[in-house]
Parts: sequence; C-alpha cells; structure tokens
Amino acid sequence: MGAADYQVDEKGHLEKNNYLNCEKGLKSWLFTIDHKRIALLYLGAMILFFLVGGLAAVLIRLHLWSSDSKLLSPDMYNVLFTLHGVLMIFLFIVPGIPAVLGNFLLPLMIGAKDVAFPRLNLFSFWIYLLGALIGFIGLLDPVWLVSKIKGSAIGTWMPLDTGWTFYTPYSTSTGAGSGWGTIIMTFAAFVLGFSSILTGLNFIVTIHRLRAPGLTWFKLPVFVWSLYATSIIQVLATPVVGITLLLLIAEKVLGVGIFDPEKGGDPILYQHFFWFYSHPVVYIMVLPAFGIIGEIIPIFSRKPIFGYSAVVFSSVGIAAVSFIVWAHHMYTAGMSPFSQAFFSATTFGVAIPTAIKVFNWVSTMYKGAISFEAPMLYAMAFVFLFMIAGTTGIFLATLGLDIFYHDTYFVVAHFHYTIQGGAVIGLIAGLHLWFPKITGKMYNKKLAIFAFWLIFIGFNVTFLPQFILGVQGMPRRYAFYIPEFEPMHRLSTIGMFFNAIGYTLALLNLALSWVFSKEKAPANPYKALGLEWQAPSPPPHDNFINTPIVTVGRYDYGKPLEDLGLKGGVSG
Amino acid sequence: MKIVPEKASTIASDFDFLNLVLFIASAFFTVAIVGVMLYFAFRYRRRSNEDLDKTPRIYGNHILEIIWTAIPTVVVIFIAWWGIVLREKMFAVDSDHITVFVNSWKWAWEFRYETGKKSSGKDAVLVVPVNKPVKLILTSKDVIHSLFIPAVRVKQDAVPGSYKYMTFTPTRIGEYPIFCTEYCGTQHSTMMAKLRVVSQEEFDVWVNYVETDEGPSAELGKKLYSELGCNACHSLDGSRLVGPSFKGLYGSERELSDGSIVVADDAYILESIQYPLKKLVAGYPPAMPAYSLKDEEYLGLLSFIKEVTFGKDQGEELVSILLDEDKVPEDDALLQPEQRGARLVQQKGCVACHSLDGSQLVGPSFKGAWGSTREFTDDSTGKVDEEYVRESIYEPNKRIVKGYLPAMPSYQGQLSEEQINDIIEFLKSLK
Amino acid sequence: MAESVYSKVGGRGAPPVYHHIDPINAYHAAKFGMWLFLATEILLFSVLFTAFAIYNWAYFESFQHAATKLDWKLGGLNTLILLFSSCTAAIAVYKAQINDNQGVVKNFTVSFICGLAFLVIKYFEYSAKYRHGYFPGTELWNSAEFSTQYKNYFGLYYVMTGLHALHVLIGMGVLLWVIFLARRERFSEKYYTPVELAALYWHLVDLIWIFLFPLLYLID
Amino acid sequence: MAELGHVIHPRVFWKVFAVLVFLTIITVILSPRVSGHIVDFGKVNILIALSIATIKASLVLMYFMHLKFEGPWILVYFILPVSLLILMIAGVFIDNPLRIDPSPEVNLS
Repeated sequence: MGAADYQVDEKGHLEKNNYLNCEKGLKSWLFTIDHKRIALLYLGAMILFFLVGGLAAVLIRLHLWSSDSKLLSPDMYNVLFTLHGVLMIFLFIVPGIPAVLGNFLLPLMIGAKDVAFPRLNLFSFWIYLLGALIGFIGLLDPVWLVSKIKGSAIGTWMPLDTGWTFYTPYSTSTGAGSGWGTIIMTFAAFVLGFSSILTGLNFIVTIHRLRAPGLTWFKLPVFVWSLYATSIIQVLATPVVGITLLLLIAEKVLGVGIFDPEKGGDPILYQHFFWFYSHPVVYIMVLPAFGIIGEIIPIFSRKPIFGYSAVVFSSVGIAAVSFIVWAHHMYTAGMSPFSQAFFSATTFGVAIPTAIKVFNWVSTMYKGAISFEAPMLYAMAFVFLFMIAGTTGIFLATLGLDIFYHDTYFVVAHFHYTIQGGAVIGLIAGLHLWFPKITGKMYNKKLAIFAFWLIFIGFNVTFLPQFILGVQGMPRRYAFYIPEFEPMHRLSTIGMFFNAIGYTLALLNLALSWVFSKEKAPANPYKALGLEWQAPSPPPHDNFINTPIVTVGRYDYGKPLEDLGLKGGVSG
Repeated sequence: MKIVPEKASTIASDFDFLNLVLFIASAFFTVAIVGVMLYFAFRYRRRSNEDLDKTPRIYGNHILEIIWTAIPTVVVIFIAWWGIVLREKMFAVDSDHITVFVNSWKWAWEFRYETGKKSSGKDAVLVVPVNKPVKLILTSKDVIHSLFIPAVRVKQDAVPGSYKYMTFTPTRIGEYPIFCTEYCGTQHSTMMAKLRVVSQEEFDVWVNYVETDEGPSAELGKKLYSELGCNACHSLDGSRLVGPSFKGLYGSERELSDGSIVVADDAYILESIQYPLKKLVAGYPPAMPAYSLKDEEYLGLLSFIKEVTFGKDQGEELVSILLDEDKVPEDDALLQPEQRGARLVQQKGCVACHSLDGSQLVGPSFKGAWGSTREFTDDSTGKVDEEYVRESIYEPNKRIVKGYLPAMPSYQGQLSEEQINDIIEFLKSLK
Repeated sequence: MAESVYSKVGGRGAPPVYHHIDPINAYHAAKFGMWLFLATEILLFSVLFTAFAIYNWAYFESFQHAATKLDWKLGGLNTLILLFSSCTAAIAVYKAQINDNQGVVKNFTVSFICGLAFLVIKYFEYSAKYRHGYFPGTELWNSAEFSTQYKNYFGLYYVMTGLHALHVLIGMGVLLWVIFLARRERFSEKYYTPVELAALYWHLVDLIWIFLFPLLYLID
Repeated sequence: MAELGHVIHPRVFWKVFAVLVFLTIITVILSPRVSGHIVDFGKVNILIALSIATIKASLVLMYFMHLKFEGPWILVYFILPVSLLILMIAGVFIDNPLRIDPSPEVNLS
C-alpha cells in the first residue's frame, strides 16, 4: 500500500483505509494480527468483566448498608467478594493498561509497524479468553455439579468463597467442591498469567529491537518506559503463581502436605509464594498508570516533563524494589521478627520513587499553559488520590501500625485508592487522551467532565469513610458487623452510587461518541509532540504513511510546531 | 460515634502517638503538594491560544531533585525504625505474666487458663486482671484464624499446626470486642468473643471457680451445646442453620446423602459428633468439624438432644421414670393408666408437636388442655373433654383450634379404644 | 490472515518475509524472546527449589534418609545422557550455520533419542519406586510407618522430576518439528532461527537437570 | 549474512562436553553417600555439589548456548531470574529458621 493510496486530509484524518475499515467481517477481527485491533478486542472483553465485577461490588455495598442486613446470606456474601476480587484483578486491571493502551500505542510511540511477534500477541489474547472461561467454570463449583449429574453429590452447591488470595488450608479443604474449585480457579490464574507473560515478553523485545531510527533509550516516551518496567515484572513474577498452583494440585493428587499443616506442610510458605507474585502484580497495575499521567501532564501544561531521567529511573526502580517487599502482607501471619523488620524496611524503599514521580508531575506544571480538558482533570485527580494512597501505604508499611491495621478496612480503602484511584483513573484518562487516535472521532467534552466529577466525588465518598472504619478496627470480609460501624458503611454505600453512575457515564460517553459522533478528529488534536501524534488518526494498518525519523524530542514544548518542522499534524 | 477505639493497654498510647504523628505528616504533605498543584493550575492556566508555545523549556533541576529525594528518604528511615521499635515493644514478653491458651476452630474461640478454667463457644470470654501482663498462646484446629482486639491494638494469626504468641497489659476495666480477622468461611463475621478486664480479686475468684464435672446430665449437654459452638449450626426451634436442627431429631428417620435411610438413635448421634462426615444428611454441607470429648460430655450432649426432642416438662420425673428403661417394669399391666398414657404419648410421637410444658410447638400444648374451652377456626367453641379428644385423634382436621395448622395425621386404626383411655387419663393427670 | 510467512521468497532456505520487521532483526528478536522465555522457566523451577530447600532444612534427617532410597547410578547415567544430547544439539546449530540440513537432522535425531532414553530410565526409576512402595497410593505410602516428612520428600521429588520430564517431552516435540523442517531443506546460513531456538530450549532442560541431580540424589 | 549468530566449531563443543563429564564424575565421587563417607564435610557437601553444578551450568551457558558471544541484554535477562531465585530462597530462609514460636509441649487440646 504505497503512500499515495491513503487520502489523508489536511488535518491528518484518514477516513478510508484506516486500520478499522481496511478489512471487514468478524473473521478479520477475531484472527487479526494488527496490534491495534487486538488492543480493541482486549478493551471489549475487559469492559465486560469490569461491569460484572462492578455489579458484584454494588451488591456487596448494598448488603453492608446495615449491620444485620438480610440481603445476602453469609455464604453468598463471601462468594460475591471472591467474584469481585478475582474478576477485577485477574481479568480487568492486570491486563488492563498494558494490553489495551500498551498494545495500541507502543508500536506507534516508537515508530514501529507492529509488535515484535504479532501472532504471539493474538495467541495471548485467546489464552486470556480461555483463562477467563476456565475462571468462570472454577467459580461455579463444577465438581459438585458434575457429581450431581452422576447422582453422588454430597453437601450443597457452593461457589468459590475463598477470596482472591486462596489462602490454604481453607482454600484446599472446605472451599467450593472440597478444594477442587480452588484448583480450577488457580489453573485459570495460571492460564491468564501465561497470557500476561507473553504480552510482557512481546513488549520487551519490541522496545529493544523495533525502535525507529534516532530514537535512543533516553528519547523514549515516559509511557514506554513504564510499559518496559511493567513487562519486566510481568515476565519475571507471573511464573511463580503458575508453579504455586502446580504444588496445590500435587498436594491434592499425591496426598502430600506442602501447604497443608496436618500433613507437615506450612501454610505460611503458600503465602510467601503467593505474595511473591501478587505484590509485583500490584505494580503491574499501577506503573502503566504512572506512565499515562507522565504523558498527560506535559501535553496539557505545554511543558517538558520535569526531570525526565528521574521519572524513568523511578519507574525501573519501582519494578526492581517490587520484588523484595512481598512479605509486608504477612506481618501478623506468624513470620519471624527479623523478616518482619526486613520487609518493613524494604517496603519503605518503594515510597521514595513514588514520591519522586509525584513531585516531578507537579513541578512539570510550573510556568506552563495549563488547559483543563478531561484527561488533565483525571491526571490532577490522580495526583491527589495517589497522595492519599501513598501516605496510607506508609501507615501500612510501618510495622507497629500494621499489626493493628492488617486485614481491616484501612487496607481495603488503601488498595482501592491505589488500584481504583490509580490504575483505573489512569486507564480512563488514557482512553480519553488517545480516543481521537483510536477512533478518529472526538468524545463529548462536557459529558466527560461531568462524568469525571461524578467519579471523583463518588470515589472519595465511598472510600474515605472506610479509612475511618479501619481506624475503628473493623475487620475485612465481614458480612455482618457490630452497630458502631454502621454510620460509616452507610456513607460509603451512598458514595458507591455516584461512583458506579460516574463510571457508567464515562464509558457510555466514549462508546456513544465512537458510534454517533460526526466530528472528524485531526491527527494531533492537542498539538502535542511525540511520534504517535504524527500518525494519521485513526492510523492505517502499518501505522505511519512513511517511516518517521525522530528529530524533535518528545517533550520540547515552548516553540510553535511549525518551527520544529512538523506541519501541526502529519510528519514528512 | 468514637473513631479511635478505647486505649485499654499500655501499648495503645504509644500506638496512637505514632499513628497521630504519621497522620499529621501525611495530611501536611498531601495538602502541601495538592495545594501547590492547584496553585500552579490556577496561576499558569492557559489564557489564550498564542501563549501555547511560549512556555519555558525547563527540563529539570538537579538540586531540587536531590533535595526531594533525600528528605523523604530520611523521613522514611526514621518512620521505619520507629515502627520496628513499636513492634518490639508490642511483642516483648514481661517475665511475670499469666498465660492463656487460645484455641480456635471453625467459628468459635476457646480460652483455657492454667487452673483448668475454660471459656469457649459463641459467647467465650477472655477474662484478664487489670495492669497484669497477659501472654496468649494461639493455635487453630482447622484453618487460619486471627485474634484481633482493637481496644488493645494487637493482632496475631492462629496458624493450625503451630503455636503463635501475643502479649499485652490491659489498663482499663471494661468489656471489649474480639474479632477474627483472617477469612475463615461462612461464619467468619460472627466468630467473635469478648475481652473482659476485671480487678485482680474478681479475676482470682473467677479463674479458680472451675465447675466440677457433673454427671452426664442435660445441663452439661446444654452448656456444651453453646460452648462447643453447636448453636452456631444446629438450632433448637426447628429452623435450619448450617446443620439440621436438634428439635425432633432423636428417634427420627434421616435420609443420608448417599440415599440410605438411618434412624437418629444414640449410636448415630454419638458417631456424628466424632466423625460427622461418615453419615451426612442429604442437602447439608460437609462443614461440621470432628469433636473428641470426654465420655460424660458425649452422654451429656446426648441427653440434652433427647431433652430437646421430648421437652422437659412438669410431669418430667413421671415421664423420665418411665423412660428410664431399667426402672420401668416391662409388663404394662403393673402401670397406672396415666403412666401407660405417658409412654404412648412418647412412642406415638405426639410430643413431637404437642409440648408437655406449655410451650407452643406445631400443635397446642397438652399441659392444661384437659377441661379448657377452645375456639376453633370455624369460630365455634368447644370444651376439651373425652369426646373431643377421641374425635381429634380419629379426624384431627374436623375441628382445628384457631391459630394452628391442619398438620396432625389421623391415628385411625393405630390406637385401640383402651389406649385412647390411657391417653385421656394422662391428659387429666397433666392439669 | 496476513500472507503466509513461509512463502519461499528468495529461494531455498531464505528467511520468511514479515511486513513489520527485517530478517536479521527478526532473528535477533526471536532469540531474545526465547531467552526471556527461558527466564520464566528458570523462575518456574525456582519455586520448587525454594520449597525443597526449606523442607530439606526443616526435616533434614528424614530427607537424608528418604534420599537413600533413590538410585544415584540411574541419576548419574541420566545426567551424562542429557549432557551428550546437549552437545549434539549445539553441533546441530553449527551444521545449520554451514547450510548442512542433513547434519541438523542427524544431530537433532541423536538428541531426540537421548531424550527418549532419559524418559525410559525415568520410567524404570519410577516403577522401581512403585514396587518398593514409595509411590502415592501404595499401601506402604498410606501406612502409618510412612512419616509425613517422607511423603513431603517424595511428593517434592515427583513434582520436580515429573515437571522436568514434561519439559523433556516438550523439548523432544520441538526437536521433532525442527527435524521435520530440516528434512525439507528449510534452513540455510541465512535462516536457521528454529534450529537455534530448539537447541536453546534443549540446553535449558539440561541445565535444570544439572541442578536437580545433585540436589535430589546426592544430598547427604 | 553468515554472521547472523556467532559460529562455534564442534571441536569446542566436544572439549566442553569432556569437561562436563569429568565434573559430573567428580560430583558423584565427592558425595559421601556414594563414596561411603571417605570425604565428608557435613553440611558443606551440598555447597560443594551446588558449586560444581554452577560451573557445569555456566559452561553449558557460555558455549552451548552462545551466551559468551551474545549482546549484554541477553546476559542481563539471564542474571535477573537467577538473582530472583536466590532472593526467594533468602526471603523464605530469613522467615522459617528464625521464628520465635512458643514451645510445642504446651498442651492445648
């Protein structure tokens, strides 16, 4: 397809022959190897899981409205919070930003035509769906259903109620289907992990081998650096959860007690292996969001990112430190005092790079020309929410305090501020920022800002009271609680309504604008620097009309685009 | 509504102090940084489009970056050290302390003192003297539980297969909630206990009063019923909790999960206590833990279950003499008519619905029934006399007392004329 | 579907044509990707090594005693077999680099046969243990005399060697696939990526066994 | 085009193979279980066996897998997982052996 075949209008919009309409039909979508289409397939599947997980959260919050509410039986409550945890973590936020925005933007940002292994990319998507399918089967107590058909069912039908952490010996003894539910569920986690490993592997090789000429390591965008750090963690942490599953199966099949205390095993060893994977995974979730915020603030402040090398090294620093902090989830589990002190010290090591990042973002805005569009509002909200998330993280890292705060609502509020306030707000901000590039259209700006305020207020009203519940000493995963905790739970449930409506509105706004908006988005709506803005929007199959040569730095704002040799849109 | 739980131990004040310092530092930094951001946002907002490209190209400032890396590092090291010191203080064991052995199982705590005093089950109480260090030694029978006393600011997981310890010195008399904070299944949220801090004298009295092990009476059974946590799953009023209800259990037929039918006699009940999963009743989850108890405890539980089924009532020694197999003469003829009636009422299962102590079960109670006038569902009234009793036995649904269900089966052809007379004599004796 | 990547553009043994990457870069990218995959395999086994290490420390005597049940002679023979197969795999890569497809076939076939021999010996070891009763399910295994520490040792032993044997099987499958391609003269000095990747995977399988052998068979 | 990847002659491979076999034999001889405790250093045995295995592994890596002639990044992505293995073992070993649990003779049943 020579350069002439693409009719790109003067504003850089490619109406015909872009990656969306160059091939038609379901088969061209389901077996595509174009990284942009795979990104959209991931986005569709993930929004579905996000809504189901969100529904579970709504039910949980409604149940917790009163201290002895009859809405859910204790078993059903346990099943719902397990479903909420598993869906939101394994199926929505872990693949979240890397699989959608990472897949779509990485090749565009480094001037490549596609990721290094396109077919492997498609294979990881199908593995992801397979994992999701097995996960759902695992949740619904298949062993009992099968034995029911065979007529030898014992006990009652009991979906998985072990929580997303599957702590042994509870998960392998009386969990759903006498432990088999956990085995199938962890197998689903392994399959999903495999998809995550392959995505990480793909990104690392792409960044190493497929950079455009002239794009050295320290000219890479901040988002690409955060994807690089995330991929390192994905590749190096995920296998551990896979093998932990195999040990669970071996324990059940061989009748051996690796984690089962009756047979000489040590349940705390399971927690070691589980958190060795599960702590780095929370950095897989939040690091890409740091990258997105690091992209948004320079664009809307018209200022270079403050201290580029500091931001880059802190991303890789967080990835490195994330491997030596895992046991701060286990202070009260009965570990040796020395290891508690050690892991408390290393956990504080994570606070430093995060603080550096926040300081750099705020300093970027100094003397800028700041405009308040939806992505910028999300980015500023992110800084506020992540300050609360970071500082409450300090509370939980402090050994003495965590003895009290472990497994209370303080922890619930902390990780919701980090994951929802961090990663999900980052994902929504990224979707809004690159919406014109992905769809070639513009979203309704007023509705987007209204939805932002709904999310911001709803989120804070939902989770700030939970910090107070934590201080009052209310434990996690409680279906019923003593009356003193009722006022805060009511406030939190009220906040949940705004939060839920806010998210639905934001996603609806994007979806409807994609379908009905007539406005043709230019290639560079924000007059930003950076390779992905030089490709037409929506980009063609091979991303760029002619391969871009990087002359201008990504953050060299301060001069009109024309002087920098960019026609305010399509390069060259 | 108090935010911070009461300060009930020596460590609580140190804990709250560090907590407060961290809260102030965090609030200060958050407000400062977000304030600066908002100030920048307002001060440098984009006024018009042409100053779009007049922003200064500031790429960074090494001195500033070094400063804001160094300061947080120092602050963070200080907090880390302070946290570690606080933890050492929390778990430092004072030499003269009283030791309490804490055992936990699916959904109940058990506190056992060195004097043999034990408090366990749904309403277990950890009683400790004020201003005296306590050392708890924790373990669990099945899954990981976690003992958390907010008022005392300590928490420790009870890991099955090993022993963990925790310690505190209570300073305020009062009663504080104890939670289980490690997820352990269905009743995780109601697996609570109480910490009661009392004066030293009161504690000495309490801890040395160890109930003597009475004979296998129903009272012991009733105490075990709550202490062992049976009340968590087996109700007394017929309603279904996690397990089958004890009401109407003894002597009834039960369909097991493998389809076979078994009569819930002494052997079945004793076996189900020791090996619950052997004969699992259909439709119930295999969630009951095994109990290894002393013999008289088994018999106590058994007699309690019998008592729940047959009801303790005013004519109890009369009935109990009868039911006590070895004392009762085999030959019916030697018995008085009302004694024969009492046995019939039990054998034919009347007591399953008609209680003998006045409490309302499925049907009206026999106690005080004879001679009373009853109002029926068709608003007619009638006196309970021989003719009414005989009619109710043959066609129970002919006249039903208001407020009761037509659930009584007809005994047509199962009771001889002479047996009905015995029952009537028994009803008369039950005035 | 994108056009078949195996279209024989540029004659026999020419590298496949991709729209997004040139052939030399594709070779280096594929090798780098394979090394990353090997990193995940190392981590996969690292959890097993950690579990074995901690239980070896915790139950040292019974692990010592249980280890004597293993036949170190068969273990040693297996080590030599795998080393030899690793050597022939490396030679096969050399053969591919000098356009000698039949050399690749010969060497990989030798490696394949060594893999087969390894699995056969493994089968003898397992069946010998089954006869002695050190296998889950036998009456000795369930008897009280078989302490839980023994069970832990043998449990870990079967998981580690079983997972390793599975990897040997996968490696043999990969070798077979490359032998099939080499017989059709697919490789040349300009394109031998699959040969190199198959050899890399096979070397990893040998590496894992180099550590498994002393840990399991020779520890006391 | 020939220099896609570095070429090593089979002679080198056979030499490396010989060294590997020799090292294996040494490991077997040195282990007391086989040689009937002629030379027994107690706990140190494991360290000796593992260090010889590490030498063998590095030989296979350097020559058979051409790591010696590869770019630095491939070496980095080999060192990382190995260091994580060591980190994991260290993390678990600072927990289990150093626990201070009350003595088990406390009767709780």
